[in-house]
Amino acid sequence: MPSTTITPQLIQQHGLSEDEYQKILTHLGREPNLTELGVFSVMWSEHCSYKSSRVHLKRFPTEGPQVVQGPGENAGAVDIGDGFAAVFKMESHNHPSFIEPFQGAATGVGGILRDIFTMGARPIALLNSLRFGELDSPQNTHLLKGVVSGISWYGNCIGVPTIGGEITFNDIYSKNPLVNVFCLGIVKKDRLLRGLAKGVGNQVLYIGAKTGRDGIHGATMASDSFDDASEKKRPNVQVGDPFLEKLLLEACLEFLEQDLLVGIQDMGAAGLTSSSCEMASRSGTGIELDVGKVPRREHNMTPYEILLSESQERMLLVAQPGKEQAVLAVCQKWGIDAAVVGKVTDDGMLRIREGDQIVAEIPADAIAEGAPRYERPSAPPQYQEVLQALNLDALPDLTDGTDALLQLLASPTIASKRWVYQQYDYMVGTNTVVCPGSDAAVVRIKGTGKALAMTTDGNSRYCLLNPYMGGSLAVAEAARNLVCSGGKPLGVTDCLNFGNPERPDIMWQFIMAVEGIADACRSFEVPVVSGNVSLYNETNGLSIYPTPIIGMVGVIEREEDITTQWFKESGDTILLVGENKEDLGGTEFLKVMHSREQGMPPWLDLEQEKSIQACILTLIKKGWIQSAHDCSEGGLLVTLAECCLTHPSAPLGATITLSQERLRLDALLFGESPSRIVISVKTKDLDSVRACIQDMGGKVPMSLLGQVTATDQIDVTVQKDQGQPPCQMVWPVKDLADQWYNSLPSQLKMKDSP
Amino acid sequence: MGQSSHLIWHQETSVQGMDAILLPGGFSYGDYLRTGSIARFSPIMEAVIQFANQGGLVLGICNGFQILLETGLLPGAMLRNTELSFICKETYIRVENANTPFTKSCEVGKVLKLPIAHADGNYFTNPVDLSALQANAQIVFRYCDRDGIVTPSSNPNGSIDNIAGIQNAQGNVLGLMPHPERCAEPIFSNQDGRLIFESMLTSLIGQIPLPAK
Amino acid sequence: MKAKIYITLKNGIHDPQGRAIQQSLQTLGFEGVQDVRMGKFLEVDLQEMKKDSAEKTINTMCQKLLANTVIEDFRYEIIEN
Amino acid sequence: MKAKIYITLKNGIHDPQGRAIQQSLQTLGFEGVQDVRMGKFLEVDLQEMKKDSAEKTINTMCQKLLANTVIEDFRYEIIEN
Ligand SMILES: Nc1ncnc2c1ncn2[C@@H]1O[C@H](COP(=O)(O)OP(=O)(O)O)[C@@H](O)[C@H]1O
Ligand SMILES: [Mg+2]
Repeated sequence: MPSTTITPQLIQQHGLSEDEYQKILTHLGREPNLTELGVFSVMWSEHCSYKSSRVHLKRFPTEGPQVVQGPGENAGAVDIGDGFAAVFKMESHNHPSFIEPFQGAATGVGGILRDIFTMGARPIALLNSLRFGELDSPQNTHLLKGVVSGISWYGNCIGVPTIGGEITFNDIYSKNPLVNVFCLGIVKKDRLLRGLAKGVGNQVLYIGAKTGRDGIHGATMASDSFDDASEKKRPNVQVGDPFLEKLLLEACLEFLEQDLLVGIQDMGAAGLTSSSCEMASRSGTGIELDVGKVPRREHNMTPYEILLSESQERMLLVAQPGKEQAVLAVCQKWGIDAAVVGKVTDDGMLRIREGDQIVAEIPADAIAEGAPRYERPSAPPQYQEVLQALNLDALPDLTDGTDALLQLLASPTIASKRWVYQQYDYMVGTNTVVCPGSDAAVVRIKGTGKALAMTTDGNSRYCLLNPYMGGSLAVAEAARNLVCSGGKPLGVTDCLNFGNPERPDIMWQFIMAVEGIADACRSFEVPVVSGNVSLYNETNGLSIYPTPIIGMVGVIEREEDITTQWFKESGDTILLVGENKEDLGGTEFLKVMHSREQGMPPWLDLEQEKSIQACILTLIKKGWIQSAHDCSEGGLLVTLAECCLTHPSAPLGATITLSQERLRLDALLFGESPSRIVISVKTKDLDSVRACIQDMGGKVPMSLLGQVTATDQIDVTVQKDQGQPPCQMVWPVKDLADQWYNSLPSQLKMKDSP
Repeated sequence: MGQSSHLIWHQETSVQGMDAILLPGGFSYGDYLRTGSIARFSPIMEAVIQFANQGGLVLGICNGFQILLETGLLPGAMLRNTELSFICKETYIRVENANTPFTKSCEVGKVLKLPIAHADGNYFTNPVDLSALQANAQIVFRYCDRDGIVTPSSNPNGSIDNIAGIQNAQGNVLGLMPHPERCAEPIFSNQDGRLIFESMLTSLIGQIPLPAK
Repeated sequence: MKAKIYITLKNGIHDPQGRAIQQSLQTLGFEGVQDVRMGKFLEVDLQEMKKDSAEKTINTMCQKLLANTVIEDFRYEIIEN
Repeated sequence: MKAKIYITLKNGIHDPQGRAIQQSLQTLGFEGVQDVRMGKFLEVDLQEMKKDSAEKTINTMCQKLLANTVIEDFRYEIIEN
C-alpha cells in the first residue's frame, strides 16, 4: 500500500473528530491508510451515517399492515392492493443546488429516481419541495430558475412526470436554498428488490456511467456548513445524464423481469464505497472489489478517487455465478457499460484491490453499522419565548379585507406556481389524472381502477415557532390534502432539513419536530417508511428555519372518488367543514401585512382533524362532493379564491356570508386554523350531507358559507357582532386571477438575472 | 381503440405487417445535439422512410415530429421555444385541412384542445417551403385561441405562421407538436385527441370505431 | 488529431437563445450589445489520418449528423498534432 | 466590433452530449472518433470601443452570465472591423 502518514491535519480535513479517529483505530486494530481514511470519512459523514439523527428517528412509527418495506432500504414501500406496492422516498440535494442550481437539482432528481428503480419499481411520479430566499434578490431568482430548469430537464428527459410539490420563499433560505425531491414507483409486491449482497461467491457487477472525479467528497460536503470560502473551494460538480439513466432504468427492470439479481444498490453519495459497504453490512457478508476493473472516464485515477467518486448514473449489482453473462447481455442491449468488479465473501470485510494489491481492508460492519451515534445535547433556544410572544392587542384589526386578499394572493409563497410546473412535463405517461394545481396530484394505476394521491407539505415558520406543533401540522396538512383528493393516507416519507446539529438549539428543534411528526403519524396510523436527513444547513453561522417536509401517499379506491379543489358548477352550495379560530400566529398574513414572523402557530387538535378527514372521505365515497380544498397558508379567503380561480377552463364566482362570532376580522379571513376544508356540494344533496355529518356524533363542525355563482366576482359579507353594520367585500375574479397567476412570472421577469 | 399495436425496437429493420406507424413523443437520445437528430439514424428509420414513401400512414407526435423533420420526410426544422423554457400546458389548435387521413373526423375550423409538452416546438421553414406548405394545404393544424381565431398570443412557442402540425405533399405523413394521445380516454375529461386516431382508423378500415365506454 | 467544429444558425433565422442572452446582458447593464448569436462548438478527437481525408470525414459528419443544414451553417478546422 | 466566444466544459467534467454524439458517429460508421466534447459558440456584436475595454467587457460578461464558471471554461477573440 502506498503509505501516506496520517496526520492530525489530514484527519481534520476529512471531517473526522479525534474521537472518531480513535474509533477507527479500534475497529481496524491499526492505523488506516489514506484510502481507508477516505472511506471512513465519507461513510461516517453526517450525510451517510445519520450519526446525529439516528437515535431520534427511532421514534417514528414504521409498522402497519400496509408496510411492505420500512426504513433501511433504498426506499420504503406500502401495499396498495391488487398485488402491487408503491415504493417512495424523498431526498435532499440542498448543497449541490446552491453551488450549481441546474446540475445540482437535476442530479438530485437522478438520485431519487435510482432509489426507486433499484427496488425494482418503475418510477411513475416525481414531486419537489423547494425553499428559496425572497425574489427581490437576483441571486435568489437565479437559484430558483436554475433549480426549476434542472428538475424540469432531468424529469422530462427521462420521461417521468413531475406532478406536484411546493415552494415557499423566505430570506432565511437565501444562502441555503432547499431542494427536496420525491419519487414514487410501482412494483409487483412479491418482486421487490433489495440492496443485499447475499451468497458467498456471488458476483459483484458495476453498471452504468464510467467513473470520473466528480463530486469527490460530496458526502462530506453535504455534511458541512457553508461559509463564504466554500464558494471558492467549489468541488467537482456532478453532471447529470438523464438519457443514460433512462437506459439504466430499463435495464434494471429487465434484470428483475428475468430474475437475474440477488441484490442491487445505486451509487449515490459516497459512490462505490457506500453501495458496497451497505450491501455487505445488510447481509452480514463481505465484498471484495478490484478498482482496476471499474470502468473509468479519466486517466490515472487512484483507488481513493475511484472509491469516493460520486459520478452519477451508476449501480452495483450482485448476481449468482452463471447469471453474469445474462446481466451483461441486458446491459449490451441497452448500450450501457458493465463489468464484473468483485465477489461476495464470507469474512465480513470490505476488501479493495487494485490488481493484486490490496489497497484497503475494513470490516464492512465497522463502516456501516459501526458508525458513531451521538445523542447530542439539546436545549430550547433563548429566543424561543420572544418568538412565541405575540401581543394581538397591539396589532390593529382590519376593517376590511379587500386589499389584504389581493396582497396575499400575490405573495410568492401563496401565488400560483404555474410558472414552475408548466416547465415540468406533468402528463408524460398518460397516467396523471389530477395535474398540478389541486391539493394533491393523482396518478392512476392502469389496469386496477385505482389511483394514488400524493403530496409534499411543511411549514417551516410553524416549526420555528413551535417545532413539535410544526411537525404535527405538516403531517396533518399532508393527510388533509390527500383526503381532499379522495385518497386514504397509507404512508409517509420525510426529508428533515435543519441547521447545525452541534448547536443545542438546533438539536432541540430537530428532536421536537421529530416527535411532532411521530405523534401525528401514529395518530393517523400512517407509518414512516423512508426518509432523509439534511443537517448543517447553515451559512456564516445562520441556520435555516427548521424545515421538515412530509411526503405522503394515499390510495383512491375508485376512479369516481378522485376529487379536485375547484368549484364545478354555479348553484352548488359551499360549506366549511371545521372551525375558524383565532389563529394568527405564524401566518402568512402576519408576514405579508405586518412583517412579523411571530406567535404560536395554529393549534392542532389531532382528534378533531381525524374526524374531519374521515367525514370528508365518507362524503366523497357517497358521491356528494363536487370539490374539496383545505385551508392552509393565507386562510379562508385565499382558499375560497383558489376554489374559484383554479378551474382549468372556466373560473367561477361565489357569494359568501360569514359571521364574525367574536373573532378578529383578520383572524376570521386570514387566520390559519388547521382542520378546515371548504367543500362544494350539489344543492339537492345538501340535506343528505347535513344528515351524514350529524351522524358523525357532533365531532365535525360544519357551517354554510354560500353559493357558487356564474358571475365573474366573489362577494363576501361578514355579519358583525350585534349592532354593527356588516363588512362587504367584492372582487372581480379576473383581478384575483391576475394577482395570483402573474405574481411569480412578473417578479421573475423584472428581476431578470443570470 | 380495439386495434392491436406492436412496439418496434429501434434496432429492428423491418416494419412489415404494419398498417400505420406512430412515432411517439419522448426525448430520444436525451435530445442531445438536436431534438430527433440521433434517433433519425436508428436502424428502423430506413424502413419507416420506405414505408412512408410507399404511401403508408405515418404520424409523428412531438419528438416523433422532430424526428420526421430530421429525416426530411417533412420539411423544416425546430428551433427553441421563444420563451426558451420547456412548456407543458393545454393549447387550442384549429383544423386547417380536414381532408387528410388524420383529420377526416373533423371539419375545417374545428378547434381541438390538446396539451403540448416541449422545449423545441418553434417550427421554422424557409419562405419558399412555407409558401408551398400554404399553397398545398399542408398546414394541418394552427395554434389558435379558444374560439378558433389564430392569434399571436395563442402561439405558445413562436412557431412560424402558428404552425402546430404539417403533412407531406402526398398527405400520408403528419407531424404535430401537441399530444393527442394525452387526451383520448374517458378518464381524462377532455377526449379531443381521439378524433385524430379515429380519423386514421377511418381512413384505414373505412369505419368509425365505437366510442369508448 | 482534432477537429474544431463551429455550428451557427443561418443568417436571417431567428435565434431565441441569442436574443434572450442579449436582453439579459442589457438588464445586467452591458450597453451597446447589438446582437448575440448562439451556436455550438464541438471538439472531435480523431485517429491520425491525412489532413484532407480528415477534412472530408468531418464535412460528411457535419452534413449527416452534426448540423441541420436547413437552419444551420458549419465551419471546421483540422488540427494536426 | 465583434467577439467570438467559445465555452467548453472544464476538463474532467462529464459530457453526456459529447458521449452520445460519439456513439452515434460510431454507429454511423465513422471510425476512430475517440472523443467528442460539446460546447457553445457565441457571436456578440458590440458597439465600437477600444480593444482592451472590449476584452474587459467580454470577460465580465462571460464571468457573470455567458459561462457557468463552476463547470465551464471560456475563451474569446475580439475582432475589430
Ligand atoms: N415545486 C412545485 N412543483 C410542482 N408543482 C408545484 C410546486 N409547487 C407547487 N406546486 C403545485 O401547486 C399547487 C399548489 O401548491 P400548494 O399551495 O403548496 O398546495 P397546498 O397548500 O394544497 O399544499 C399544488 O398542486 C402543487 O402540487
Ligand atoms: Mg392544500
